[in-house]
Amino acid sequence: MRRVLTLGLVVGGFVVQAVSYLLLAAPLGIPTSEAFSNPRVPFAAAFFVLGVVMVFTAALVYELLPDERSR
Amino acid sequence: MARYGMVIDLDRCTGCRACMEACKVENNTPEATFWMYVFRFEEGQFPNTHQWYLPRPCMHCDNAPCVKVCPVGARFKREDGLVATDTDRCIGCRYCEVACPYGVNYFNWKSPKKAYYLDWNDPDLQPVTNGDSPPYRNPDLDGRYGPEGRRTAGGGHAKGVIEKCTFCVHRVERGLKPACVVNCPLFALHFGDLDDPESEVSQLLRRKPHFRLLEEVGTRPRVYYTGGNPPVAATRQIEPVKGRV
Amino acid sequence: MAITRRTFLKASGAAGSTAALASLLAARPKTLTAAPPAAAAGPAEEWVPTTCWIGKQDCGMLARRISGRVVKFEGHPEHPLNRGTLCPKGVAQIMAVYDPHRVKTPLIRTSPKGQPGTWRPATWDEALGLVAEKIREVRVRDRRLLLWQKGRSKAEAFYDDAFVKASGATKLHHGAFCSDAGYRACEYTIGPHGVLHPDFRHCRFLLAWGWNITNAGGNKLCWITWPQQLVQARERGLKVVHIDPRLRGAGPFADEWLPVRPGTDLALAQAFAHVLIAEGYVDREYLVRHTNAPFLVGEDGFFVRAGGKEQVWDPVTRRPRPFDAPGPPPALEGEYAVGGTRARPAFQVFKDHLAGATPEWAAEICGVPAESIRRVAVQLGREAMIGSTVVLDGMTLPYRPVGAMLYHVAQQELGFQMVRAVLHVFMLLGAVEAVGGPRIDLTWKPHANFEKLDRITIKDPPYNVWLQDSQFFPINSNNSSIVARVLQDPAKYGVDYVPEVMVVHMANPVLSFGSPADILEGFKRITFIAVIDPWLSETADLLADVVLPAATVEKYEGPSKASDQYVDGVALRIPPMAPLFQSRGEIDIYLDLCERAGFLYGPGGYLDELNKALKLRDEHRLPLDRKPAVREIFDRWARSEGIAEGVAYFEKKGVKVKGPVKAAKIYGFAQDPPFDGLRHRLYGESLLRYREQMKARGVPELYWRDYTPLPAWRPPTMWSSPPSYDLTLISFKMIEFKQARASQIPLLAELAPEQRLDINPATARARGIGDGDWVWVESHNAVTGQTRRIRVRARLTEGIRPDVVGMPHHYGKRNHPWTRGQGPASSELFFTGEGYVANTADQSFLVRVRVIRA
Amino acid sequence: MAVKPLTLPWYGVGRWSGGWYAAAALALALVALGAVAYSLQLSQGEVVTGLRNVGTMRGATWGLYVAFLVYFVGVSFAGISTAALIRLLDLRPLRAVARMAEVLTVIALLLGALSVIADVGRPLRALVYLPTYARPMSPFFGTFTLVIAGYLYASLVYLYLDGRRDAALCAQRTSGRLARFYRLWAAGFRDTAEARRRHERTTFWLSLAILPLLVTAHSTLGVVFGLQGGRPGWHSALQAPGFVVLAGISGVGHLIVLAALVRWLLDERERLDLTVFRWLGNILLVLTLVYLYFTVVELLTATYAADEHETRVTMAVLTGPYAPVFWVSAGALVAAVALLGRQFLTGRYGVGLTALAGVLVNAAAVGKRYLIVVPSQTHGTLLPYGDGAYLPTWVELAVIAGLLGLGAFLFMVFMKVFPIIEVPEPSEGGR
Repeated sequence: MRRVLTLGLVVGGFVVQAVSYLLLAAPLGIPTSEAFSNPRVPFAAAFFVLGVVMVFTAALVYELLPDERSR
Repeated sequence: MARYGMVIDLDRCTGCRACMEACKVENNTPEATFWMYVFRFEEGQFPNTHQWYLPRPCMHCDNAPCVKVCPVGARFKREDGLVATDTDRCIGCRYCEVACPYGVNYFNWKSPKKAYYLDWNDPDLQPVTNGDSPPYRNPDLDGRYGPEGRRTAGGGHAKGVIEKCTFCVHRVERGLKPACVVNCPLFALHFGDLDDPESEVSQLLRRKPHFRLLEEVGTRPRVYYTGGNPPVAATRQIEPVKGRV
Repeated sequence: MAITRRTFLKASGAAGSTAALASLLAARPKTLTAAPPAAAAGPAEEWVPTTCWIGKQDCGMLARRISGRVVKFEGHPEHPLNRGTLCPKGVAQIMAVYDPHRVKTPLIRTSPKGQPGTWRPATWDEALGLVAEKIREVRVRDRRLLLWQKGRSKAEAFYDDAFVKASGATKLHHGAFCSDAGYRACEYTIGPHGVLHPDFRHCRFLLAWGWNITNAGGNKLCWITWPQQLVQARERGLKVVHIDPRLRGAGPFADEWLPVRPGTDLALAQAFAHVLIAEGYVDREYLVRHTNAPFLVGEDGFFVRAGGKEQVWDPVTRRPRPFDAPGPPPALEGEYAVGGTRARPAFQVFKDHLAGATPEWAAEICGVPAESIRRVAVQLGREAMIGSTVVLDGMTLPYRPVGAMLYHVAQQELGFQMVRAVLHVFMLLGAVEAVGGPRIDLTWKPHANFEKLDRITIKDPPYNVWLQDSQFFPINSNNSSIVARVLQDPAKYGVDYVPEVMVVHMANPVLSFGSPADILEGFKRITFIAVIDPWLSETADLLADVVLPAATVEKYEGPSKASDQYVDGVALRIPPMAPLFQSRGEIDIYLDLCERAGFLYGPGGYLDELNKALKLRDEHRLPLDRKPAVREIFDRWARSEGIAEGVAYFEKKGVKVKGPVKAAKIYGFAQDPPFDGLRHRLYGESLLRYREQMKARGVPELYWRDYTPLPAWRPPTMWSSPPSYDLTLISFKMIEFKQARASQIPLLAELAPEQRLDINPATARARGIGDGDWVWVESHNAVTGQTRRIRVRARLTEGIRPDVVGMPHHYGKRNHPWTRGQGPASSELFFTGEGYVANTADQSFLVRVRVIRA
Repeated sequence: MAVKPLTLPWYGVGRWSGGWYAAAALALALVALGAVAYSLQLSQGEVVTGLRNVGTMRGATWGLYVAFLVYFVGVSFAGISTAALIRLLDLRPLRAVARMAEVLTVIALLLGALSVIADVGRPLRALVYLPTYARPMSPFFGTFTLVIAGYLYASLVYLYLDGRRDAALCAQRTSGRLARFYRLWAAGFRDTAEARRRHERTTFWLSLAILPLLVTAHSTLGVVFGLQGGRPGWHSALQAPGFVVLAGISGVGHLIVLAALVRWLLDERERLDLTVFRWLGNILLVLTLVYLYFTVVELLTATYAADEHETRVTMAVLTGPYAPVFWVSAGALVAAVALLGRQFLTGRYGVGLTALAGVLVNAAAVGKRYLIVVPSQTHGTLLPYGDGAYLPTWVELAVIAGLLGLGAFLFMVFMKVFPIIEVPEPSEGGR
């Protein structure tokens, strides 16, 4: 359970980063297009940061979450 | 759709700097701010001296470094070729300024009230100006322009944001040419649709050899110069303006 | 050959004008796609036509008004002088209009004169009453005691003509920097009132002789018009030779630069003439028919006359005959025995006079290589295409596509004779007033001075305050610099009175004339001075008893000529808004002043004089018993000019374009007979007469030595300053400013923030001076030994002769926050009077200086 | 309520001496000064700084603030890198400095973020718009997301996990409010072998994850300058690696100084013995040598066949107005190398000399940051505007002083509420 959650956070974190970067923020499309001056979705950058945060939160989860067996 | 550009005929430029003044009055720019600037240059040694003049608006580059580096998308490229500054968006980090090889960006160092040359709060003036500063305030600058309706004409000149030549977006969207172009006493400045082969600018570029400033940097400017050559290392500036605030 | 040349010319001319037209249209929107009206929202906007106020030539403007307030001035697209554009000053004047440092109410002095004043605000009623009382009083006693001076020439009819005539005031010369010597030389030699400018539509080779192309005006018109015509001419292939110690004036427009030593232009001109004669570039037909070149000159230097008629030599009969008697072309050269004496045609005298004036000789004097001088002279001769003609408006006219722009360079000690020498160059080519040749006025209009200056009878003292017909300066330009010296010591000049009341109108003599120290000293003697000015000028601050605040652009004024010499028009200044503060338009002020002083109504009154000055016809004449509103006066004038809508026309359109000017009006050669039959004075006999009379009265040589029938080179007096004063200071204008008044417009002041000394890097290095260093510039008066010094920053430039330093005008104002720290006026270093002006009693802007690190 | 005084191994936690108060007062005074200066800047606008526009104003629009932003972020290198090295290479002797290094990282990043705020013209907008609209195209994107946010968070996590055991220990020995704080931190940590193993595993992977982040983070900052083709002196591929190395130098240098201070303040010769300084000293030596090598290569390229604009900037730095800063910085680096090199060769190490080297390299780091940021603006214009000039005003100096004061204060406070040195495991016989 703990390992699953940890792994999930790591993977999820990277997914969030990738998604927020590539789909929400990155300048895909012609330079003059809206996408170039604005992220497609506001707070794309915040999502990216969230992704980074998730990855490292995995460490917390891994260490802090009590083990089922120790229950 | 039209994609605008400027062609400057150096064979006609007398370096009178009327374009600078037309820009300053039209755009109400603060002290020591020159969205349009005219260099006065000197080369060679007496008596083989060469003196010439070079107007420097924003180049509205197609590959604009300032647009690339802007962290919040306040500086952006419009479909019609203009490089615009959303003064409601700008956070004043001045990254665009250090990225621009042409030195066209001007930061609002002071609050506008303090940046207009004279104290316009004179009581005898109030009845006439009803508090406007400067008295020649141009209301068009406060408008929103472009399909996104962003505040890109530089109205208000709020403290702490960056600004530069807008190609007079508020005029262009009304079908007028930029203030500097319309005023040039020698008709050295030309403005129009570079994509339209019939436009005056395109014809001019076909007729005369031309260059763009710092092409080697790869910025792909939309401002072309005909007549004369680009400045070189040995080119000295003479008669600079009052720079500091 | 002539045929092909002619046809080509017509073609090119046409091509040129269309190109020009295209480039003018270029300023109007064409290729722009307008946005949906939605974008074009905003407060109420109106465009009001008016006329520029800041500069010399009154360009047409459109004032953009947002909810009643002017926010921008743009050029008037239809106005011939500026075609939709404005110079930096024109654009920036918007800030002058709202300047909170304008004089807001009439002021009355409460402190002693001669130093900056303290003031108390007064009502118009009190101030006008005070001034009117003074005027009324002196007019009764002695009208000579009333002086009047105006700066920029606006609405002459109302001021220079009507007010001066009605008040009987003595009018002092207007312009601080005007080229009097040149005007007199041209009036005397050719006839029209002006100096020299090119016929840009046809000129192909131009001597820009001290012409500040990129910064200043030129003859008659001003900056925008001349450069516009120059650039169009260059696009048709015009070549420019820039004759000037400083390159900056022509900048990139100089195809060749002759950096002549200041004050030696006369010698250069003589060398040109020498080469032209030697190379045979002489238009004999013109000389014979239209000049006094064939007149026989006796050994005494005077014309040989019979029955009061000048004689010429008939080569067939081998006898002298009256110049106007029919017969074969008279001789231009040779020496003939006439009635006991030996006589030579004036042209032969001229040739002999120039025998020694070789390029090598001039090169020594002018500091320009002899080969350059010869090359330019030969080019000039070749380009003149002597003998060619062109057809304009169906008239076949001489075609001489060589011209000169020569104006303020006349302000040197030898100015009068120097301009005559240049005229001689073009007379040799038969180019004066020919198509493409040098022009003097915009149209062919001989000035009364052509005769007057030839018939002066020098009187005995007492003289008037500007020494009219005096033994000192018989040919006189009534310049304040000289008047000021007379006022300081009337007895010395045989003047037996000192004026008591003076009205100074939009002039600032204390700052803008050469040698302000003299002006201040002199004008201090005038007991009461009223100044009409929108700002507290230095003159007002130091000398005025009363200051009357004038409006700037926000007033009716005019009518102002709107001709660029090819397209004619007339314009009015229409107030784009009400006068700010308590200021008033000058015409209003004069109407009230005249009324209170008692010379507004009735015959000979101001209104009567206005009728004459404005040439108001019959029912449009102003009634002499009622004070009209200013707008009504202009309405009557407009209708009298045949404009049915009256002044409303100008309030709607701003300018009335009358259309192209006929060649017949322009060229002296196009007259019938050519030049109205008058003969140009190659040989100035009357000058010799004055010389003899002056000698006879025992005045010192310094006064009469330059009254020679032909220009004679001599080293300028300034050269006798000690060798330690090893540099010559010249002054120049900058495009940013016009009158010093412009230097207080912040928008302009920031473009050229402070006074500077242009100096060649080599010269600077030798003195251990770096770019931007502070230096002392000290001038020396070669006659009195007096020295003057000011402290400025050095600016290094390769565009100036190493033995010359240059300094712009315009600076030196003290009464505005934006002029503090700008530095002193260059005029402070110049001297006026004997040794610095010769024939014409005007002023010169050349002096010997030394430059040392501060 | 008073905390009952603790004895070793608690490293002066809770011992509030007069000297501490004096130092804290001084630090806070600096913070106050900075606050005053900054409020002035907010009300008057940045006209009160020495910054001006590049071009007709002939100024530098980035100055001291940006220089110190770069410097602070550089310093943050220390913590994570040491911690990571300790884990990955199992450098037991360095465990003593691990915590202070982590704290240093967190504080430095905080100051870095604050100096960005100090620089921008619209700080509030920046706080809202950066998360809202930040664009990956801008090199700043990395600075904000990776450096300021990710890096900071990672360090906090690391600091937190590494401190749990000590927190638990403290919780047992204290009562009152602090005890609650310790318990919160400890989060039910029970010192079992299982818990230890788990912690070891976590931190190992954490370190592994952090190292690449470390490199990218410092590179992005270098890229902020390195990508600008229009700025001679900036446009160079060497910027990124150069930044990483210089970051290491300032970080490690700073860590050495801190360690020496702590050793002196707590008179802790046992845990902070010479081995610690030998290790750190040698690391610093290597980094500094690498950086000197970079500098030489850089100068060579800039002077050998560079275009006139490169040369203009380089000359301004070598012989022009910036020469003093450059030569002092370069001298400091060389001196540091000399000190450390001598120790390395002779094998005789001294805390004082190593600390001196740390001070020297930090001085040099500040100087170098200044030289990276400013000259390319004042002397690197491609159009002939003429040479510019920039001198910081008292406002900028005060703001920076305030930030330094804040950093010092935070560190001092931390020292008083938590063991600045990891409490030794019983096996190591911490009595």
